[in-house]
Amino acid sequence: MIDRFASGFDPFVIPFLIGMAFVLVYCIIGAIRLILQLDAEDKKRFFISLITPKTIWKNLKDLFLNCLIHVKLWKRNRMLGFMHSSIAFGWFMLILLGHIECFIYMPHRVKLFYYPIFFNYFVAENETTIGGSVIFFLMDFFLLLVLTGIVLAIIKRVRSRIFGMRRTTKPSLLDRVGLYSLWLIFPLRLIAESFTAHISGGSFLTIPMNMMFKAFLGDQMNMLPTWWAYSICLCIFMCVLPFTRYMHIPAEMLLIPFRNAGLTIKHARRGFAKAQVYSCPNCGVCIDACPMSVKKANIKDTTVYLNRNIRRGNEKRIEEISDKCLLCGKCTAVCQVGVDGPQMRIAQRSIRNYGLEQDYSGIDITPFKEAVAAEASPDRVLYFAGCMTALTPAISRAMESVFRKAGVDYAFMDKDGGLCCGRPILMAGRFGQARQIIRKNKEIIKASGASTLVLSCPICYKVFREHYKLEGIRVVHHTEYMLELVKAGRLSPDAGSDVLVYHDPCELGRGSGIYEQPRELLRHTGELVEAEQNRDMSICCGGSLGSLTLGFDKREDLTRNALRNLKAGNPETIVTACPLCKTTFAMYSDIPVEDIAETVNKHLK
Amino acid sequence: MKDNIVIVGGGIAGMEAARQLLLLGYKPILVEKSDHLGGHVADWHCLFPDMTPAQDVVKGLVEQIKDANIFLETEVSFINRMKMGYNVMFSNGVNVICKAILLATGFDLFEASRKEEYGYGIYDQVMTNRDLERWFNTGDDKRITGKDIKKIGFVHCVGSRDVKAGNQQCSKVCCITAIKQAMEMKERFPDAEVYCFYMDLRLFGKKYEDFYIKAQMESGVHFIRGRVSEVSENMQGQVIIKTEDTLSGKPAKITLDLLVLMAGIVCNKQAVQTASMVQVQTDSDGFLKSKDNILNIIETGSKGVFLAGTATGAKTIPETAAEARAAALAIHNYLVAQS
Amino acid sequence: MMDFGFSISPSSTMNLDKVDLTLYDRLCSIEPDARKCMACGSCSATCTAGPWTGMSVRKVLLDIQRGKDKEAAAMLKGCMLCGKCTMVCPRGINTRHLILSLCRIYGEDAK
Amino acid sequence: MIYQGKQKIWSDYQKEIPDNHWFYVRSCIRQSFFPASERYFLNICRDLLGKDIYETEHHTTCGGIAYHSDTIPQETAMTIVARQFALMKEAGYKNLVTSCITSFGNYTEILETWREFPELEARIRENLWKACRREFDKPEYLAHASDLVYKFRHEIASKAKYNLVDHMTGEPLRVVEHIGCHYSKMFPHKGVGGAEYPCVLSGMVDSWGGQVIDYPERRHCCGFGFRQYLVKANRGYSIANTHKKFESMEPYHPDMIITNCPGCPYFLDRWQYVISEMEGKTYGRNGYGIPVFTYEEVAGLVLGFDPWDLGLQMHQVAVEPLLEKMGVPYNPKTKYLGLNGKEIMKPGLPTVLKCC
Repeated sequence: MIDRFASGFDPFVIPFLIGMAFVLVYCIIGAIRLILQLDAEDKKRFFISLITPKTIWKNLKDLFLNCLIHVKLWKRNRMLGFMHSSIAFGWFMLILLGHIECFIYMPHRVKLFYYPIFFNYFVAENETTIGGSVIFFLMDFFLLLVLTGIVLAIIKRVRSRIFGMRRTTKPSLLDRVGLYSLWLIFPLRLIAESFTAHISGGSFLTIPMNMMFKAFLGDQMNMLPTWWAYSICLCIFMCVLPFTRYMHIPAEMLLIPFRNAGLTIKHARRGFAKAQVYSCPNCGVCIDACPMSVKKANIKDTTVYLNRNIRRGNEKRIEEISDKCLLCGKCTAVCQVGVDGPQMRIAQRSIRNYGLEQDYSGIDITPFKEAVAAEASPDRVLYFAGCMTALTPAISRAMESVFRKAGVDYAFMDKDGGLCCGRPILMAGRFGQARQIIRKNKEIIKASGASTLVLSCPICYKVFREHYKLEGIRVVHHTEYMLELVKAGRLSPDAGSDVLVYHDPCELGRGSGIYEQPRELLRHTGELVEAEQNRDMSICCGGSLGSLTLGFDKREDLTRNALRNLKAGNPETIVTACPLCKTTFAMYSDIPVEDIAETVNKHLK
Repeated sequence: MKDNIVIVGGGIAGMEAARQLLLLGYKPILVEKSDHLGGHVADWHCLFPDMTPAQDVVKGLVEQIKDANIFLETEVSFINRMKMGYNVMFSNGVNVICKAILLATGFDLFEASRKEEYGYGIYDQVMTNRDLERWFNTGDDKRITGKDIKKIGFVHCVGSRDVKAGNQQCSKVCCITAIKQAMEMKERFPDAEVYCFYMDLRLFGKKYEDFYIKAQMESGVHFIRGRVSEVSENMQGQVIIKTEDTLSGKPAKITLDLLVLMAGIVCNKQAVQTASMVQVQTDSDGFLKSKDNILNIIETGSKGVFLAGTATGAKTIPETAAEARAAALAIHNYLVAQS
Repeated sequence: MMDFGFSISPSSTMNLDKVDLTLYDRLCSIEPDARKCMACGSCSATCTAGPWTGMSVRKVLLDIQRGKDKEAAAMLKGCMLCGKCTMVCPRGINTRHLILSLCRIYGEDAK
Repeated sequence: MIYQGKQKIWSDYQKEIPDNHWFYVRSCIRQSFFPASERYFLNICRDLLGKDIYETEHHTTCGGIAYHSDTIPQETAMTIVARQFALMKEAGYKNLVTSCITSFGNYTEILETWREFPELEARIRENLWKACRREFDKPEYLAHASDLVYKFRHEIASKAKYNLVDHMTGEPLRVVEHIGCHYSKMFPHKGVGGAEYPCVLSGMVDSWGGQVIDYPERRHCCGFGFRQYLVKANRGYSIANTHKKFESMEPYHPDMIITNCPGCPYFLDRWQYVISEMEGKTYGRNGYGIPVFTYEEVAGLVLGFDPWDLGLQMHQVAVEPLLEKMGVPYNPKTKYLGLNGKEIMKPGLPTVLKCC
């Protein structure tokens, strides 16, 4: 290869340089800002993760698999996965190969920033290049790959259903500019490279194109304008990128190390939260996933719109969206970049100003504590049914019966009512108040001297596990506990012939990762069928305490939809493991709804 | 014999309508899904406001409709609309072509177990108004027989006036039934304290207020204004209920030996199905829809299909009977106009 | 002002003519369901916080309807937002959000 | 207000009041609060109307204050009252007229109790005999002094020099009448016009040219309430009641208040000062209070007696604006001169309430 131009420069690279410089400066400044916004503890954690080999490896792996290959998307829909990875990976390979090419043939030009990008314009083929036909082939191959992706993307715009997406977001004006410039970049590159293929060499795609152009157009006048157009398109795309959904490309490169460093959302609008907002590709996968979007309702209240409104600073909508959500976490389960919808919303709720702050300092728990302490025993199991279970006495009664049948020495902590666990107020974003309650409950539990705490309510379970830090006390949900008893041979439920379906409560499944224990337990008691969508794809019952604003009348459709999903396998009974799900389903279900404790208890002698 | 008339439902409304139609010279066909006539009233013991035995009322009516064609343990399988009437197929295989259909399908008593927080079917000492009437009739119920009953509670509005139970309507008769049963219990357990937990006392009917005063003055029933929210059980198997005494503004707790839930009147689900065969819809309150809710509660949007009794909403027995008579007359007028 | 060793006792009568319903009207504008309450007391009876802090949703609503904003505020401070009241309400009022809204509009007053 | 409706009630509650020959018993506290009132009552009745009214220096308190303050039992009060009856018997009178409303209430209550429980009367008779060897007859008629003035209101009106009208405009004065609670609230048929709409004072106001105003708290207590005032810890409740009355009458802009009880004029008068000091609020025009009068004082003014002879300088709330409105001449220089022409002390001035 030899230089076609001694200067190695042509004015058409200027637009590209401008775009590149802009996007780089913008992203670097943005990244630095976000990192600076982290609090001291998080910052430290982040920097340590950057030099820890394990996290470095994980970061690289995640970056490659998520940003380039889009493995999650592949799992969701192959067409969608292929489209994204063909563009992302293909483009990445084009850039990489361009650099390799440049490095091999024009090492003295590598330092020119634009040179590898417009390599084919600046070089002319000579005999030394013959060995490079493999690279030429690869270049054409990846270009073809990207072009296929682009074609698919265009089809997807028109017919999103083919890609398994019923509903998607509407792109903004800038999004469209970005989108169209992105679509144009690669066809233009193809044409531009084809024009120069007889000089700089090409392969199966560009050479025939070159010949065709020669046959039709005959002159070289079109060569320079296409390179200009190519460069301008790149410039447009890069200049609008920070203001469009394509910001997710650079943002995700920051989000992945953030997440791998183990950060949590500390502030509603800064640091980690902001990284999540920018990482949202606005794909709208969460719209179909959202349990509230039944019958096309509440579509604009999904996580994608939360992110969009946070970027736009529309406070009124941010509030509406964050208050309405059930916090079921399904959007997070389906999200390709892992935006934590519930946490984001709780964070938004937490920065709200209230004229009246709850205060529990006046609560005197001494008598309660003393009563619990009077019966203290290290072997005793402490049973905390939770406030919701007070409305479903069948659950607590079944649990008591199970305890007795298994010969467990237990104490029913809140038989006559207890304090709230703090999770509901935490969900409302009132962290200080939640801490007060947690402190009080902790004192009571510590006073009991018990070593195991069994909970019936997943809402309690989640907060007890994550926020109580009860050293020396094992916190288990009754599903886990009963399974342990069964495994230890202390309970032996007789197998029945009932056809059961298990509903994964949000707080227990997605919230605490307990999917297998209840199923294993239920297999002991009957025939288990699965719902259409189950485990981490389970649909919220609609009764969630997560939502602050969703009224009773607005929830019926959600519940009916969840019931429809559960009844896919024609079960005789719906089994769940949450008092709230039970109450909610029981209102509309035409088949019996019971708690797993009741099911197990029924099958015990 | 004149034209065929099919009456669906052998409760008070169905029987009273049949009686009137017989008097008018028709021979109606009455189908009843259970094995006896009288509907819910047949399960009852005594009726307010004069403590008339329910059996007398039912027997009196049954006696007077002997001449009608009565099919017990029979349901309507399907109805086909024809040019001049309806073709009705019964589950016993009988096929009838009739000119008029009277839907006297009545109501369902709300399933008290659906309000789990009240513990029906979970705690031993919780029963419904129907269970209590059954005990009045049979004297056999393990919740009462042989038990030392010192405190009895009645919870009004169970499954009525409650969106969570899917029924926003007032069941109309529970207030007076609760007072009646409270007084009857007080008679049987003179030493017992009887409590009624109510949201509002709706005592609108003839002599109902007298009943209320009697309950206060003679029986000494305690009335507490507050809706029960939760029920739990103690070691002795007694039930502990939580409510708010809204008049003193304090949450209250009370231990009871027996809790009676005043299950309300909800629309008969099966009736909705039958009605849909003749294109009669349900109204927004979940009961069958009349042509007009003021002057024409008897007729429906479908020609030749009439309604009577609690199929259109909660009613007392005298109201039901009056409506049944009106329905009989409406059918007669309709048939006369047809021929 | 002179100190006589006593002051005019507040009236125990509720003067409904002089009740300031600003807060109630504001509440109804954002939570129209507040008007639905029939004071059955289910919420107060089931309240988790009630036995500890004296919270009663029914009373809070009544106090606000009677212009007794201070009393309502004192009670609201004891709410744990557990949402049980919302579950038992026979009229389907979203009491939990109603409480949150109230907490907020008290703030508006201060501004 | 539907006037005819009240007329109807008044006609149902008419009280028979004998024309002449009365045995008069004075009030404990009026003599110190309104020293001229009782004297002018006697003057008017005896000199102007030529009635026979007898009084004796031997009569004592009726025990009403002690009784209503829960310091003596009713039997004690009954015996005291029995002694007054004995004095009346000894003087040869059958009609008793009391100056004090509480006395009137006390006498009425005792007579009614005796009517219900004759054995109690017998015991008191015995007690009185044991205590002071006296015997008594129950009075044939019992009246309050305001009943008499009510009865003679037209005669007084015919002799009036001034009327209860604004002499500049001819408009009637707006008058708040306040009846003592014990006048007819306990025994409605013993008062003129009953308990709800007694007309004893409004009758006077009507015939002397004034206009009675009807305001929501018209029947409310002045706030004295014996225990409520006498126990300092309860005094806030006492003043709260007065405050409530003033708040209620304020929008009607009353020119004056006429009362027939010892406590009411005193508290309505003095509490205006206390309220003004506590709340900075006054109820009359231009920072003045609403002047409060006894019925005798009003009768005296109407008949043209000198305001200072009537003891109006003893009021907390200045009466001068009203005198000017009525056109009653007065000499500001002699306001604080005693009967002997020497200066009695001048009171200090309140900070808020305008007094002269």
